[in-house]
Amino acid sequence: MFRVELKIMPRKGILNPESSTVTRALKAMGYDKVKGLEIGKFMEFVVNLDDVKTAEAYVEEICKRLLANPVIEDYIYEIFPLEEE
Amino acid sequence: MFRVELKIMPRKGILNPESSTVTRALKAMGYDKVKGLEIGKFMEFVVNLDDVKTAEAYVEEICKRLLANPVIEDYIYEIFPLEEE
Amino acid sequence: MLTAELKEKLAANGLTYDEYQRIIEILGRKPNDLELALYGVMWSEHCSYKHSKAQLKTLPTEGECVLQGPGENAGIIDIGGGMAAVFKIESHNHPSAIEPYQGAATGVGGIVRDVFAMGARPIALLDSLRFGDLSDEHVQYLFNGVVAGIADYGNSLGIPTVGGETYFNKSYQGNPLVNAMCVGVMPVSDMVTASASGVGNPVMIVGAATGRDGIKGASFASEELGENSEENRPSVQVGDPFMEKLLMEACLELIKTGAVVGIQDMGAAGLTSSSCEMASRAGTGIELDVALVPAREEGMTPYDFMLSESQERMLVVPKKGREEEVKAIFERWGLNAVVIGKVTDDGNLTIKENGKIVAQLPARSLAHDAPVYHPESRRPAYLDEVEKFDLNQIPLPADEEYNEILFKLISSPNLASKAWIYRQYDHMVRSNTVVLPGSDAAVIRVEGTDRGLAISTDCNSRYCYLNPRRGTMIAVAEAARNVVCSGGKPLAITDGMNFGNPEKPEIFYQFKESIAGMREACLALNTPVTGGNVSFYNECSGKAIYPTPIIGMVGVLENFEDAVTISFKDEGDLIFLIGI
Amino acid sequence: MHFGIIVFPGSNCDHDCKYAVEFMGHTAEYLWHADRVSLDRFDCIIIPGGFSYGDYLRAGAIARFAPIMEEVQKFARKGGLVIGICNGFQILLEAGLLPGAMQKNRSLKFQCEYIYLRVENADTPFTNQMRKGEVIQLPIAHGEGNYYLNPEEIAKLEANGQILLRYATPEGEVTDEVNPNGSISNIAGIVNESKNIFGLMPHPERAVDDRLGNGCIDGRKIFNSIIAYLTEKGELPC
Ligand SMILES: Nc1ncnc2c1ncn2[C@@H]1O[C@H](COP(=O)(O)OP(=O)(O)O)[C@@H](O)[C@H]1O
Repeated sequence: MFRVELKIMPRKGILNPESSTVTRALKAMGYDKVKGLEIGKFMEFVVNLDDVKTAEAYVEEICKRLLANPVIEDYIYEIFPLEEE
Repeated sequence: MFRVELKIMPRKGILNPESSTVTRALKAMGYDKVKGLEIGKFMEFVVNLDDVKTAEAYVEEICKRLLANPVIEDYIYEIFPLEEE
Repeated sequence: MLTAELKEKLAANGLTYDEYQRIIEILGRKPNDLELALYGVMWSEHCSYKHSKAQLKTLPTEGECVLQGPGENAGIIDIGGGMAAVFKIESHNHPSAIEPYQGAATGVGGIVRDVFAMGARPIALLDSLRFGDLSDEHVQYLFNGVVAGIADYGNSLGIPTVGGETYFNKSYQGNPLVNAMCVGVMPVSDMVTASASGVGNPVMIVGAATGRDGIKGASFASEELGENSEENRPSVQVGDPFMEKLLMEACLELIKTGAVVGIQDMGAAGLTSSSCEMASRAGTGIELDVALVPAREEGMTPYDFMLSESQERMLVVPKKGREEEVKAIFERWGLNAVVIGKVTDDGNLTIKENGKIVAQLPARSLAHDAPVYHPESRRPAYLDEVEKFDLNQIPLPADEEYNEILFKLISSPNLASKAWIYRQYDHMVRSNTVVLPGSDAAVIRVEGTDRGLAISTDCNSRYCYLNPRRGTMIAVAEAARNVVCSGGKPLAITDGMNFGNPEKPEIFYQFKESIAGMREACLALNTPVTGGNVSFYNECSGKAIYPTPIIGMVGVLENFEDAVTISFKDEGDLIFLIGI
Repeated sequence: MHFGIIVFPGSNCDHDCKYAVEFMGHTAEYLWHADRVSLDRFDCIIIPGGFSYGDYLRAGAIARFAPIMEEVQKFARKGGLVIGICNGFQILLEAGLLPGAMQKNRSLKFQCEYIYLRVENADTPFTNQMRKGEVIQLPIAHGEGNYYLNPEEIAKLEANGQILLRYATPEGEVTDEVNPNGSISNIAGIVNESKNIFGLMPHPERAVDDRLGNGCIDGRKIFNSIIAYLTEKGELPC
């Protein structure tokens, strides 16, 4: 079993209206020390597989097929072995 | 200057519609090895402050006031010093 | 001489050697790289209509009600009571094939800008969709994404999406069609056009900052989709409906002040097409400095600025001296409004970077003097095959089979209820929707009057495949029937022509025949064509879609309370079958 | 009666609210989010639906910081009537003027349709022209109407009669099948403890003119309640 932490962020150069709107809102509230805000998604889950290689391929596949949209998003993940209880 | 990585996750025990829908979708596609999927937000930004204590207080404040909604979300962040160029 | 280097350059810009020669003739010199790129996009099929122009000219575009025919951002008709309706349909097929959500969303954004650029408040959206076989996983992905993209963009703008149509057929498997139609209304006196008249008037860019989004999207739209289209895509345009809502409100407010001479949305080929078209229409020139354009990214070149397809931007030519008024309105809505140049009398599009000229071309040659082609047309062989088909050869089902057949029919996605789609669209916002989706034509009240508009989009592309001319006539007739059945008097149409590669004689035959059918039907029904859109190269791995000429028709009801819905009303009511 | 309707960047039912108020024979005026003006001259404030700030981050999260919201708080503290519809409800939640939070619909899709609601408390300024247990029909149009509040606080709301509307069948049964968005306990509308701030997801302003849509006019009952309450009180709230 492995625990996976997955970050999905908008690709560099692609418009991220959420980030720019939140940045403007922060500024309007007086928080002008925040720069370069990027907003994306974070996912955590467990994959029930025994072997790290297989787990990696599995995660890669579900990222590509469902979780991330490679046309406009980049993703990066870390895989941690999990003690069986 | 500090770089901040902020994770905003649905609170434990609260049914998160995104997490459950994506879990179902994965299962329907035959990916039944994924367990306990939780979907939240990831934010990255720089705070232009000199002192780590001040930066922490600053991040804490914008999380509380705007970035997270404590009724349904928990947040956790890491602060990394950033080399000035 | 066609050196290898030149050949590569021309290919990269989608230009032929003949077209290159013609450019040299126009300029009296060789174009530099930027200039060549500008011709490349402006003379692309998507911007120039070089393969369709001659045919489109044969359509009836005049009539009692027509206030503005083809050639502007959108067509305008008189709907009585001092009011005008502005409407147009536009395709976003290629972007939607690559990124369904953003492709469809930005398609809605573009057509909405076209309508409010004429001074009208958009009051209704319709979407005409075509996908492959719905049991296919990728088709489901496209379908879900497209509907969600239209929903999120239209809903956020607060414009009701009140109708449309949806068909599934294998011919659209790798090449879905996403056509969006927008209708707006305004007092006739509020009309503005997209021309840059008045030498010395400032030229302003308003709305979003410019990034490297969708650079060369226009040329991309003029290519067939292939196996590796996903790799070759230009950086995808992402829509920001929030920005567009603000832009719409600010532009409508601005137009009311009377400070505007001309305004145009930045769609395909962005700053290039808007500036040269506005100048060309007015017979003037425009001079602008790209260094003044608000940029979203660092290090952008004049090429990037001129070809960017960043969304939610408009080019505005206000009266000289009223720049501050423009800025004040946009500032209140939190938007950019920046003077980037001025109207000149030399007929040129002059592009500067920090004061230094980097390109200078006759505006008219870019916008309106692209080559016109008369492609070869040949009757496709398949037509002989399908025409041999004899309906009488189909055996009648046995008595006990009828139920099963009925179930099969009503469970087909083409006949099933489309509520799953339109439930995702806010079809009531603005409190004018008289007839909700799910009926024949949608009916929208023209606020402040008793009038209503009945609007429908229609096309049965299977008919058009079997007989392009007759199929298109049927599409016009179906739209008219839907409008009439809802209580409206058909007034005019906009057309969304979706076809394969026009350089193939069989495809061009379909196109030509379809136009001929539309002409005939529109003349017969007295519903002139006020504008439209042509989308060619809808092919995937060499196979073309069914010819799909979508008809968007607008009709008027003197009193919106006379609108009729499709449901049976009361027990005991008589049922008639009329027609032949 | 004179209604104030707040306009945020991205509001889009401001227009519908004005139309409904005027249709009901009263007057309304738009109020710009960035202005800090006293609301004392209004009888009721409407926070309309739409997509303020594009619904970016969370629906209503950014709008709550608008300068006019301080005035809304002052107005409400003095007992003034405030009604937040759809995005307006979301803003009231984010501002802490009402308890709880909104999540995305469990379908993860925007939903626009007519639904039925059961009136849970008819003894408030917003529901006094209806009967407890009465079923009314209104349209919804939202993507984030999945209301959440922890069970203890839900119990408190219930005990205080703060739950005004629940999604129900046409017969008035509260079932999961007719819950359009996954809202906890089928909640569609709630009031604050002093019962002068009302938030609801359905759109009463889209159901006043019988010539539109399916002809439903149950939205009038909510406006009539507000008007009856204000008339009876016989004085301006402040
Ligand atoms: N993509 C769509 N968007 C909005 N409404 C749609 C869409 N597709 C279908 N509809 C609506 O569903 C109803 C039935 O559509 P359809 O089955 O295509 O109609 P028709 O009976 O004209 O063949 C119509 O009222 C139409 O407006």
